[in-house]
Amino acid sequence: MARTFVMEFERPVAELEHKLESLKRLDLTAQPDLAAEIVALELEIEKLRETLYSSLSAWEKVQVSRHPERPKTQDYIEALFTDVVELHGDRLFGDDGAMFAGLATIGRRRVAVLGHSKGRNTKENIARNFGSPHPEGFRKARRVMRLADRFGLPIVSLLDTAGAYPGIEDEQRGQALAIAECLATLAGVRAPVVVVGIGEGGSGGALAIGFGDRLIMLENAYYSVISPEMCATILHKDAGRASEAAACLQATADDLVRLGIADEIVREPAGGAHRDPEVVFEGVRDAVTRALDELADVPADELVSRRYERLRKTGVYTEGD
Amino acid sequence: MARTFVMEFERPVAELEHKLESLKRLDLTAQPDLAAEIVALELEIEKLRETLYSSLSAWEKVQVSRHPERPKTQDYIEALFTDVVELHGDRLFGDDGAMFAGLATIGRRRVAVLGHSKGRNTKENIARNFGSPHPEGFRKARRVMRLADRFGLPIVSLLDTAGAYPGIEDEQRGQALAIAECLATLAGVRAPVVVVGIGEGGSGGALAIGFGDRLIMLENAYYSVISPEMCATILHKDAGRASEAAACLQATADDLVRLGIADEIVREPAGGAHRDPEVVFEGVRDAVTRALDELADVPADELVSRRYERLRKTGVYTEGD
Amino acid sequence: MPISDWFKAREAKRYVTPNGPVDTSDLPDGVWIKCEECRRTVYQGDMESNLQVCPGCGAHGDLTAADRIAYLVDEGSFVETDGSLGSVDPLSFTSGKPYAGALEAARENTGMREAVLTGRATILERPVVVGAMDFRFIGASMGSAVGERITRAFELALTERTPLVLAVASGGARMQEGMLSLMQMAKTASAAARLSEAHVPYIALLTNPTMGGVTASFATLADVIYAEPHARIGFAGPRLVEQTIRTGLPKGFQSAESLLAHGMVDAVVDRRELTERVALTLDYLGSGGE
Amino acid sequence: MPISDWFKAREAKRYVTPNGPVDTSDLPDGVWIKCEECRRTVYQGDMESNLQVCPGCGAHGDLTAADRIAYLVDEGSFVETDGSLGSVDPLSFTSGKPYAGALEAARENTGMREAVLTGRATILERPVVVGAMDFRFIGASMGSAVGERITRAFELALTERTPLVLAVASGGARMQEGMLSLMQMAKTASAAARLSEAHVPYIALLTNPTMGGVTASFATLADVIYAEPHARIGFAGPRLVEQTIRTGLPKGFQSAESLLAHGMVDAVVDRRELTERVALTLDYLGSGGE
Ligand SMILES: [Zn+2]
Ligand SMILES: [Zn+2]
Repeated sequence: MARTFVMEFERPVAELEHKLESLKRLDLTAQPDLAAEIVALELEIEKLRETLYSSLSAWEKVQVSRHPERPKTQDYIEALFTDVVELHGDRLFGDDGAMFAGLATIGRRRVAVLGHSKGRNTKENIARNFGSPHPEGFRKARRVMRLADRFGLPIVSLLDTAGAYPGIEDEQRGQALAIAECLATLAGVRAPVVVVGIGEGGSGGALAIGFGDRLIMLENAYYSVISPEMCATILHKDAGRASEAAACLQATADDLVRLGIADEIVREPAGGAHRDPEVVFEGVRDAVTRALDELADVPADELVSRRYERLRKTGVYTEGD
Repeated sequence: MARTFVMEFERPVAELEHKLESLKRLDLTAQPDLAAEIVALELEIEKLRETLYSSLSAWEKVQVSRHPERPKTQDYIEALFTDVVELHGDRLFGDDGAMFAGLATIGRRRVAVLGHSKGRNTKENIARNFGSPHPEGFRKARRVMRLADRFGLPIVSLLDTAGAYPGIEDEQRGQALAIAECLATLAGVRAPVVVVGIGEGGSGGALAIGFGDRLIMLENAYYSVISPEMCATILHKDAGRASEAAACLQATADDLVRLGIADEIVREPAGGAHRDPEVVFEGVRDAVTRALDELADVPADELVSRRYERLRKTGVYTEGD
Repeated sequence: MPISDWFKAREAKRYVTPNGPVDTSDLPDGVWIKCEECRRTVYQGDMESNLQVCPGCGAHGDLTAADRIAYLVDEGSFVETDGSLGSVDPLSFTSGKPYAGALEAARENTGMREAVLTGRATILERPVVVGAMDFRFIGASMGSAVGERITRAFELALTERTPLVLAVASGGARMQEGMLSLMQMAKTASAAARLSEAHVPYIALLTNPTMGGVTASFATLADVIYAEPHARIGFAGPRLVEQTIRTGLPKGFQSAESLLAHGMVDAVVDRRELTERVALTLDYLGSGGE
Repeated sequence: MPISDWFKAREAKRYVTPNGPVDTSDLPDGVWIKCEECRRTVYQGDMESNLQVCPGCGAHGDLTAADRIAYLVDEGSFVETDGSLGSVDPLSFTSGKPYAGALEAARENTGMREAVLTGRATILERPVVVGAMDFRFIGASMGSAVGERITRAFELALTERTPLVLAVASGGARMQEGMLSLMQMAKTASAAARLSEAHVPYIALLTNPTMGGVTASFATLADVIYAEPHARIGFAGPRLVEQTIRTGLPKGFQSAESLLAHGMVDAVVDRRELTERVALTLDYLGSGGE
């Protein structure tokens, strides 16, 4: 499969793959050593990729999390869920393609699903505003949160956004208030809330549907208070120092588990989720259904209390002299 | 005081008043009979006005209810309430000048006040969209209803609108849904709701803030499912037959009391509320404070139940064979 | 008239594949009708077996309340409630066509007692309280009797904690009942608020047309709102809007599709997929996550 | 440092009439300042006695948290809570200016331990839990300590059923604490939701600037939201918006007045009228109608 998008750090692999393809086009019968060479090269590629991916830097993981071929919310919904009923609209102003909301079944559980929706191609991306919600998206999500609350439906939330869209009209229509209302609503949902970081987790726009009773992170997903580029711009007036900022922000899956914010990591194949989506879908399905099973018998009051206590413990500070 | 707006049915009075003003400009000393003539004419005018106003037709009352000098919501707020804190905005899209919402004190009671706000002049009317709310107005009202509900504040609601604004964008932003949400919210407010029809009560746009535990109507206010003009247009394709339609619609204060929809009528002076607003303010103040006093000790649950039962009894139908 | 009689005239064939070839050679005249949308001539039997959806263009034809319920619920499962509840003429309204006469004519023409049918039924074996409005009956306008029947449907759903499914169609308020009609908006909305507070599911289907006081009360207070393709849905009538703003209306104004784009309905659902969609939605709202 | 020390340097004269004539003939240099808005030269004492509002043009100057509280509450009534709670450097954040050093510098420059002061006080004799943020302290950004102090203020208000009044100012999240900072949004919003559910009044005052994660969490979840004139209030920073949309920003974008017009705040309130307005609002929200 020819990939069109090569990440900087994967260029050595891409070069070997290019060489491999050239070799495969040659006449095997004419060059008897060729078969052995191909096998060796394939092994080398695999080894190189595994080496690379066994020690990705934070910034490299950010790049993987944004890879255009990385599975999107729609892919997870198609792969993991059945009997999907998409619900549209905020009943106030519009329907935001950047935010998926609906009812769906995973395993034997009926749930509400929320998810930032990036497009899988340019046309979809335009319709979905590249996964950056307008206030309508958050208000649709909030509406479905309340529906889930009323009918005791667990929420499965998939995070994949660069952030809430920073447009003029978004500000005017209350982007901040829309996010705040989501947070306050999510806090009180009387049903389990399981969050999965599948790609980018950009700041408040991710958080609006991004906390709950469990946080599951894909190995190369990130979830950060600010994008590394913007952080670098603020600190150094140089977006090019994003790599340094990414490391400092400690926003990878491993970092979040260490900080006590994420609960569990779903491993990705070497090369990232897009190289073998089925494996990742299986991992997410397993983690989500396990989380839902664990939370299923917790009484609603206790669920809401525990969710609050979980947040209450988040933060590091000093007290006393 | 020179009035610029003369209603058709008041023309005989206006003519006499014109004559009276001419007489008053003459030299009294030169014509000794003049003083007596002036007194007689003043009496005649007063008698004619009282005769007219003692038997206004429904359509004439509709005209009085729409008189441009008729006291507006803002006038009532200034006259009846102290310590007014106006609250702006729906926290979603805009702030609608056609809908007043705020906190205020009437007598010894702190309440929330809602009211359709027509302008008192052209400039105000443009800012207030002639008292016809956009969805934002209803959503602001709903927000303040919920505030009143949360903090146990009675609601005093002043009706004076030709109706919800029928614009393209109003439809697109969910005019119908905004009204429906008001109705559902008002139904559940756990505090007394006292409604006063002060002028026009136009259909769903009035009803959105227009039902509760008491309905007080000014004598010449009306409150109708449809405007007489539109009713005539539908029935006869002739808005000119509004007078006939107005009679058929039975939407005057007297009609509504007879139909069991309104509880009480505040009398207006001959000539309408605008000829002596202080008298009308006093009547409204009395009726509203009396209603608030009566409702003050009703437990919230019972208040909400009674409000529902009140609506349950509204309607006339047949059942059985 | 018992509701079962309304069903007998037609066979409820659901989910028939449209566009099947039709042998028309030996059929009598008059069983062919012209689709108002695509102008194609369609065999009436095809329209019926296709739930009055044009096999050529997918246009959704008007349905009677009885047909609507028949298409929606399990065959033979519908049991009407409050069937004897009907309108009177409380204001002796005589401007234009006298209301009393209009009521009588509507009853004769439709065989119905009022503009809405309500009752109990099952949808793919799920118990529901169900209602459907019939535009032929004085434009399915909401007078006291319509408001009362709908309110009772909400109350029945509340008392029995059974989900409510309402297929809405209405021109708005029934002005011949004056303020008694307007107050039905408050009454039905209050009943809807109670059901909502009790967490009993309510699904609304907005069909062509859903206008005025009905749209601005119970019809849009549902947990999930579906709309039929191309149905006109709004508050103010299009002519009034046009007169007010003194310009033309945008294409698709007040269409179900426009409402979807503006965030007002959850989905536009083809009539032929409606029963399954409603059943599935009920499963979610009634599941408590299980 | 006890909070009382912060107050001693200034005299809290409230509701002084602005624009009084000033005899400046024998004053030393340096007590004159230039208003950044109207460029007028104003006697510093006039600014102070006018709550840092320019007597010439009404521009509202920045306030420290201590001054903000002093202007808002009854003199001597403020008792700080959680005053020993401060930030650490959990991520050992060293990109750019090291966070540990920035914290130390902020503490030295402001004499504060963190960017928000919280405590108990009375406002015209009404008991409140009160808080104010100080932009001088790392842009009043919300790290763990700010989030914790604010959350505790919500919890104190809830436990004692005492109304909460928060004067907000913030540049947004404190990125040097990474995700620990972002989660403070969820934490404070959850605390606000609990207070709201308990029907304890919460009034927010949005001052210049209120941006980012604070605007998108507890700051806008108040029952009543007031804003100071010309305060910048928003989510995304104006430069980011400009870069994104690649065009100029409209006049007054993200100003308090613009937010009022767009329905996001209840009123824009002059600082000199704020105490009375807050007290009056508290009377309504705490009255139960009496
Ligand atoms: Zn057709
Ligand atoms: Zn100045």
